[in-house]
Amino acid sequence: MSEIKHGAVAVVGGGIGGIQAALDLADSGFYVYLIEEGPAIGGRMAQLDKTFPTNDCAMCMLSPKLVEVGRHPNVQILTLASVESLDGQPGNFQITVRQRPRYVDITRCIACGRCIASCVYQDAKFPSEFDAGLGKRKPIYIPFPQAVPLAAVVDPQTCIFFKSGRCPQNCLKACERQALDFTQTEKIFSLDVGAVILAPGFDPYDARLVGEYGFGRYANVLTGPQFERLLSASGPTSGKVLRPSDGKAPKKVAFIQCVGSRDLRHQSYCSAVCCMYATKEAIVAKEHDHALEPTIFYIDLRAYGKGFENLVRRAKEEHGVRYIRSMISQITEIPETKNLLVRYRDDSGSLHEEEFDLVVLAVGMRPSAKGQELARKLGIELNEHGFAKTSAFNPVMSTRKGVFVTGAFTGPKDIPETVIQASAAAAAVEALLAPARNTRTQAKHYPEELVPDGMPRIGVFVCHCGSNIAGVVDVKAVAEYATRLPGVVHAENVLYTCSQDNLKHMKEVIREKKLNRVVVASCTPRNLAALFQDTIREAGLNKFLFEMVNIREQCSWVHSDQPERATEKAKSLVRMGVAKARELKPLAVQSVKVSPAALVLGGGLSGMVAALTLADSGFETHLVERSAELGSDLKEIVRTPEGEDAQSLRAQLLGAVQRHPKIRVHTSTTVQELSGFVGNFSSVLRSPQGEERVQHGVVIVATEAHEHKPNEYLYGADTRVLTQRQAALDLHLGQPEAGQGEQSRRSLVMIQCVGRNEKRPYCSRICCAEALQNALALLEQEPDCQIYVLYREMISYGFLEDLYRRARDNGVVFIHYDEQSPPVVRKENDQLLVTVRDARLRQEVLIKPDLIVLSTGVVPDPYNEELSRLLKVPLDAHGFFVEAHIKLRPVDFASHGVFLCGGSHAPGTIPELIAKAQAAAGRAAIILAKGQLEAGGIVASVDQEKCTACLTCVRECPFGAVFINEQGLAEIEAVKCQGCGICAADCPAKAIQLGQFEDIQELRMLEELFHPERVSAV
Amino acid sequence: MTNSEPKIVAFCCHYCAFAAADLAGVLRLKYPPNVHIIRLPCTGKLDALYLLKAFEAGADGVIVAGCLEGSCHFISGNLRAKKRVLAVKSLLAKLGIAPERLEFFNLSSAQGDRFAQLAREMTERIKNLPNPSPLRGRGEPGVRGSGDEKEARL
Amino acid sequence: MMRFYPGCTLSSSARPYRRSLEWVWQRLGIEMKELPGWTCCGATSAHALNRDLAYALPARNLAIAQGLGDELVVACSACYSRLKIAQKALENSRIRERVMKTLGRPLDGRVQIKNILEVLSEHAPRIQKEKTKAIEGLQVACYYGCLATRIPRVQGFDDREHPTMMERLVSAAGATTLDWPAKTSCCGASFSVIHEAIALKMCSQILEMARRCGADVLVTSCPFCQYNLDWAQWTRSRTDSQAPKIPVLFITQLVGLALGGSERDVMLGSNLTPHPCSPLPLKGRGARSEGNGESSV
Amino acid sequence: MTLIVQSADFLKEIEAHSGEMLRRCFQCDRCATGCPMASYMQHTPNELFRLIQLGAKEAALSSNSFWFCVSCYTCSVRCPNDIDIAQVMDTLRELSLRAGFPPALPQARDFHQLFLDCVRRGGRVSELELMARYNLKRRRPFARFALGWELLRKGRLELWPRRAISLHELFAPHPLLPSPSEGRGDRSEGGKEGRGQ
Ligand SMILES: Cc1cc2nc3c(=O)[nH]c(=O)nc-3n(C[C@H](O)[C@H](O)[C@H](O)COP(=O)(O)OP(=O)(O)OC[C@H]3O[C@@H](n4cnc5c(N)ncnc54)[C@H](O)[C@@H]3O)c2cc1C
Ligand SMILES: Cc1cc2nc3c(=O)[nH]c(=O)nc-3n(C[C@H](O)[C@H](O)[C@H](O)COP(=O)(O)OP(=O)(O)OC[C@H]3O[C@@H](n4cnc5c(N)ncnc54)[C@H](O)[C@@H]3O)c2cc1C
Ligand code: SF4
Ligand code: SF4
Ligand code: SF4
Ligand code: SF4
Ligand code: SF4
Ligand code: SF4
Ligand code: SF4
Ligand code: SF4
Repeated sequence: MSEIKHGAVAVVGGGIGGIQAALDLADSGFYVYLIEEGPAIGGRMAQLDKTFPTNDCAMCMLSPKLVEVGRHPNVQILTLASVESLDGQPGNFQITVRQRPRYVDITRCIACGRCIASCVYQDAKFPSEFDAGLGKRKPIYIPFPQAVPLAAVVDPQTCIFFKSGRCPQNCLKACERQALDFTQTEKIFSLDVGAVILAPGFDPYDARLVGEYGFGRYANVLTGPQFERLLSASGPTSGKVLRPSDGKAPKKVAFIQCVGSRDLRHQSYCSAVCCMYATKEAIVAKEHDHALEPTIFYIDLRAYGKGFENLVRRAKEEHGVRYIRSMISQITEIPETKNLLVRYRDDSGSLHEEEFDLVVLAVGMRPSAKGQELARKLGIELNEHGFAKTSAFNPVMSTRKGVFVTGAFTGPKDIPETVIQASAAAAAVEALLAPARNTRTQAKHYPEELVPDGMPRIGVFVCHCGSNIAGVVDVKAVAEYATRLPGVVHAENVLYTCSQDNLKHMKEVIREKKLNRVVVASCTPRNLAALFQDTIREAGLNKFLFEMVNIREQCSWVHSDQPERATEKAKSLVRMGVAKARELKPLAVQSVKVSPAALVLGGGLSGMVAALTLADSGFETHLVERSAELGSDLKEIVRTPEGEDAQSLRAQLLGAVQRHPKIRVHTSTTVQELSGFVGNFSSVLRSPQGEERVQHGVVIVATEAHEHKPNEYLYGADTRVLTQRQAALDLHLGQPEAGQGEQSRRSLVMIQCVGRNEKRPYCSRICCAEALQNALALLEQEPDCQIYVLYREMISYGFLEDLYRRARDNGVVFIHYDEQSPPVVRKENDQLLVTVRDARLRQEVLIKPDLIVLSTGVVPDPYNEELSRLLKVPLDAHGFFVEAHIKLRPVDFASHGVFLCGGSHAPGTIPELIAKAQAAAGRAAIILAKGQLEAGGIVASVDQEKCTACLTCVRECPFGAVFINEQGLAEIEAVKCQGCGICAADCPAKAIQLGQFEDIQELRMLEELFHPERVSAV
Repeated sequence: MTNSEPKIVAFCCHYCAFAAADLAGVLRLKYPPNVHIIRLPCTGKLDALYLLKAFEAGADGVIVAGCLEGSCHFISGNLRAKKRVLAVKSLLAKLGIAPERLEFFNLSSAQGDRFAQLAREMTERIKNLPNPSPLRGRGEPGVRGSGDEKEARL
Repeated sequence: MMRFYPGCTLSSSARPYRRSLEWVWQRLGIEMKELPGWTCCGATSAHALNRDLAYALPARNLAIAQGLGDELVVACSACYSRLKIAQKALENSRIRERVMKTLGRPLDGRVQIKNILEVLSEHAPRIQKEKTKAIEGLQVACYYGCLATRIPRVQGFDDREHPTMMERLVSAAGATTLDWPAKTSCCGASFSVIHEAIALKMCSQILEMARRCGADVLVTSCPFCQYNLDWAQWTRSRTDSQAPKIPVLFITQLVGLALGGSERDVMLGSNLTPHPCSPLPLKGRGARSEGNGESSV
Repeated sequence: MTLIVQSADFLKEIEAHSGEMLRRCFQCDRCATGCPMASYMQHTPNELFRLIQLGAKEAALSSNSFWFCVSCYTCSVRCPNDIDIAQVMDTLRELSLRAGFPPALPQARDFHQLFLDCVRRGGRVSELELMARYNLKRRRPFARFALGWELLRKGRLELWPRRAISLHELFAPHPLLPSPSEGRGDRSEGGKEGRGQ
């Protein structure tokens, strides 16, 4: 084995997948190079408006992550960069990177946009990549307002200077920061890394290739990604849905599904996200404009994930979205109106021709072209569809050792699954590079903090931002005004406050003038507050003795037409900031030591994978299993949908778990008691041998879900009616249920969605795949068996579509039935009879099967309720555990330090559950790897004198951070507190204050806003 | 200095409304300078008291702006804030202050245009109300004093 | 040398096609010889009744062609489609064996079946260079019909859903082309005898769409399409004299005119319907009403 | 009426004859929504396929659908499962006739038979002859007379087809095709008939 040398990792691709992997790694002691092909990170998610299934704003979720990764001390972002080659061994790779010139120095650019405004192209002329070609940009542009890195970029393909060399280069002259540099050249360099994660994502399928829909020829035919931009408030129409042909608001909008997917002429697999994104887009469009009438044309509606069914139901019931199960053969443009004529067949079988104002093509995902090129260069294999090849048991491992893959590059998937895979890949890297942890990260050392005593001595820095602020606001007057404010001992104007030389200057001023508070009046604190806080920390001040006033985004940029009033407002804002600064207090951040062990609840597939991942990363793990043996559920599963043998997986896992020196297996054990908080949990485990107390820093819940046992369709009354799982076992063991002779398997009916009803409306995700698998396995044994599958929707998302096709090719007949008219099973003279209304044929069909197999779906373990109480983690209406954030924290619970995976989170196939278990382990490992946690800062605290123990705060805290202490009064666990301030606002006794947002600080700002007289009074 | 221009304070949550205000700036959208933003970690931090204090101190209008429903970074802070705003609105009516002076908005961080729009609308709305806020000016002597004094007054 | 497979219609209902085609070839100096002993491709009828015959009839022609140079040029879309389909089917060894047995000849699958449009397109630069102003300003709707581009599993000579070869040719010849949505719609040719009403309806939809898009003239490279559309207009005009009439020309007629051919050279007078707007007098746009393309009658 | 599901034999027969895997159809409707003739059809192509999959031989073979198919291949090139649907339509037509189901459009059958007879005897088709024989067969000898006249006038009908090449060898004995033996008999007669008109 080669030596593990490098504690650095290259993450290639800066989409949500790459970002998540980078953050997880950087947070757990590895240095990360985040290599992105484009000019900014964010990937496709940055272009989305809302995200299903919760329909919350994509940018609201993504932007904090962008900022976080952008300023993470252990992440270096390399944009406009691609990988040339990879040499060496796992643990000791040299990766060669080619970085194209940006022609803008990102350390100087402040994204003011002056260069863009002054470019010789007066109008934006070139299709904007970010707006999916709907909007336009100039040769010099800022990729999008929230871009990281936030800086301009020159596109040499369209810039006149590069095309002809004859451009006056107005941009260059306009830049006050001298940030433009047209002499930059391409750089090629090599980096030492221990491992590589590839996350190059996907490309939307090129709708032009589906000629019958006229995309590119018909103005009002758009793609899903384009429509997404049309819906986005930051998009080309500022979020108004308007037709490209005439800028009018469309009324009837048709969505056509599966464009380029599930189609042997294009891509045979299902793109897995488009049913839901169309549903989302239809709802959002409808929310924008109630007059809109969206119609979705589809084959199968694949609403298989957590919360998907609910979204579809809302679309139908609350928003009146019309769903029509009929695919469109072609679109005809009406020459006069540019409306689009669409022909479909309704449920009654009649054909209709209908005009639509706009058509949205739900294009699928294809493997990204750049990603494929990358794969070639790195010598990793692709699967038959051109996505990265992985194995079912190692869903994030490529075919080259030390190179991991994640996100949409491994197959079509949505954001939660991308995030899960990203964390899983990070976990796998951690396990590989565990010995090199913390060898490449930089711990920064700060001087001893001065304790501010006596009167406030405030320094105010008023920024010009070149002319960005100074061009509108009279910054000199503002600074002069600041000198007269109480507590201010220093005020000055700075050309660029964020520039390196000024930061140095600022530190000097702090020392010279003995400042004990600093106010910067410049741009938004969302981007630079952390930088300034770090600076004052370097000068020996507590970083919370800082206040930032935004006189750019909130003043000069929005009031440029009223410079005088803008100046007045700037003064007010500075006055308020200074008032708050006077009341600022240093906030302590303590370190809390972490118990470097993990507790994993549930010794099934997920639990074992999670335990192994943690143990491989070097952490002691307690694996607690309620039953007498590990992996009992897995015993009953024959194969993964990919056809891999589940039993050999079980054997492998069992062996590895039992052998691993860092894993302690506790079978026949339950958790009796659990106390403490992130980093320091203490649990009592009870087993027949007695009770044992263990200390651990994290908890992973990896409990199960069961196959639902039905009471309909003669189940239990006739031995020829089985569940899928029983059928699989029979097939596997070759011993048909009692009463089943060989010859009696001539004809078989499978009924899908059994027991799925009002009370249990969700799709169980795996039963369709199970049915396909079982059908194929049976046909292998008995090729003459005639199998009929009665289904509502075939849920063969992603590559499972191939399985569906294979089943049809082998003669399985699939009959769609309506939810309202489910099949009927009866018995006549011992002959089983199934009648079902074939919804496509609109005719009753009678089948006389020898065997009936029911797909009954998955229900969570009732024991989850007890766990939920014990761990204080929530369950949803159906009894599944609820994650902290469905999109961005899919394997975290809201309570810190507790993670989840396994079937009791949501049903999934074996590879999906493996990734989820690895991800949970990876997330947990971040905490363990830190060794200690920071607690404090902007957190709430209870004034015990005032507390009346009314429990309001305990009830209201969304993060379970408040507890009642031994004195019977409320106390807040600083490690758990997220600093939202809800408790403080709700406390009737006003006993709670939130650091940095104390009532006195807020009220002072209010007072100062309305009473400027106070200034002169002092 | 003339004081005919109404003064409006906007309490914005860090993750959505404040970010939307930033975006309005980036997009150079114009709105009247009457609106002054105070940043909160979450609108859930908004104490009903702040609203009353704002009016007492002389605010002509108050905007509270949080994330879209269901998208609150802190899960439910915006819902709580909305409740408080509604409660204060009815209290204002009793105090003889037009409840229209106070409004709650939900917006996402991507809705820069909506922020500018609502800033314009509120300013317009307040300007159309008869005279400045009835409390404006009256509260002054008290405000001059310490915060505690005021607490006693309310 | 290229061999030419004219198909049955070119000697009767599509005579103008043959005439204009030969004129254009001569004008451009294209050398082409008729495939000796060619026989019918079976058209719709063979595959309607008998699978094997549907392969055997085209295969016979392919068998002749394979000894005589590699390229077989086909003018008629139906023949082109049948020949291509058969050739594809003959890749299946079982079918090939069966067909070879009936034919009593070997088949090597080598023949390159070319559509007339491909051959003409190769000469587009010359057409552009040598064109007159004869058809300048004419708004032309190019109509491909269904068979020319829609051959299952066979990559035809152009994009299946949005072919543009004819447009490029017409532009080279100096006229203006339109983007219109019915260019590959089916005209129902195989029904024009057996179910006139349906065929009429299908043709009317196409003609109507061309009219709405502002076409002065419709050109096609398929004898069935030309005949059918022409027939449909003629039939309609017998009951409704107001019905709009758009000349339906063979592509070679239009190219011939552009290259300086006379109406006679391209048999322009062969249209069934006397149109008030034969393309020729259209040169000076305003003259539309004067036109009476029936001069040769 | 309840359809009692039958074995897959019929499906296999259709698949064997057409060479198309229609079992693969997942009922997406593209064939139905693109077919210009669908509104005349009792069953859209995919409905037919479903009947075939369920073994409903009678229902499938007695449908009018394949008689209304104009072989435009729209369905075939749009099918996401790569089924050459038009080819299946041909198969159904052929097998339906062979099984003795009355054709929904008898004139279509007549036309095709006459057409092929022309081909068999002369190697090529004379439109004039074909139309004449068709009119006779349909017992409306003067149908389309005006059209014929017009065509003739415009030089678009060939009075004297050039050469005849007999293609008897290609016409294997088949119930639907004019057989070589009967054909030999009426060859000259047919020719005369054609010219005589
Ligand atoms: C229209 C549409 C709507 C959607 N809506 C939703 C939704 O509502 N909810 C949801 O969960 N999912 C949705 N999705 C899916 C979602 O976009 C993906 O799951 C997600 O973007 C995948 O993230 P990723 O990081 O794997 O890839 P990407 O987002 O594609 O990011 C890949 C990144 O890698 C970079 N890159 C590519 N190649 C290279 C290379 N060779 N070198 C360096 N960098 C490279 C790219 O520039 C890009 O920045 C939607 C998808 C579409 C098409
Ligand atoms: C009916 C059905 C059929 C499936 N078929 C397939 C298939 O064919 N192919 C496929 O890829 N996937 C299939 N799956 C999905 C999934 O891959 C398997 O169910 C897989 O075994 C789930 O693993 P798990 O770790 O999540 O849960 P399990 O393997 O069930 O493990 C959970 C473990 O936790 C223990 N436990 C529960 N509560 C506690 C507690 N409080 N304390 C301690 N221990 C506890 C349980 O005893 C159990 O051993 C199927 C799932 C179901 C329900
Ligand atoms: S060099 Fe000229 S074209 Fe290029 S970005 Fe600058 S001004 Fe625009
Ligand atoms: S003008 Fe200079 S600082 Fe401003 S965006 Fe352009 S490059 Fe950046
Ligand atoms: S079925 Fe699959 S490919 Fe088709 S739209 Fe739905 S998710 Fe996309
Ligand atoms: S700190 Fe000043 S110079 Fe830097 S970006 Fe902000 S406003 Fe501009
Ligand atoms: S059978 Fe299962 S996977 Fe298929 S649709 Fe029903 S619940 Fe979903
Ligand atoms: S500030 Fe928020 S997270 Fe912290 S204790 Fe209060 S309610 Fe809980
Ligand atoms: S287009 Fe193909 S897959 Fe779709 S319904 Fe028709 S035959 Fe079936
Ligand atoms: S080939 Fe026949 S079935 Fe297919 S679309 Fe054309 S007319 Fe309809």
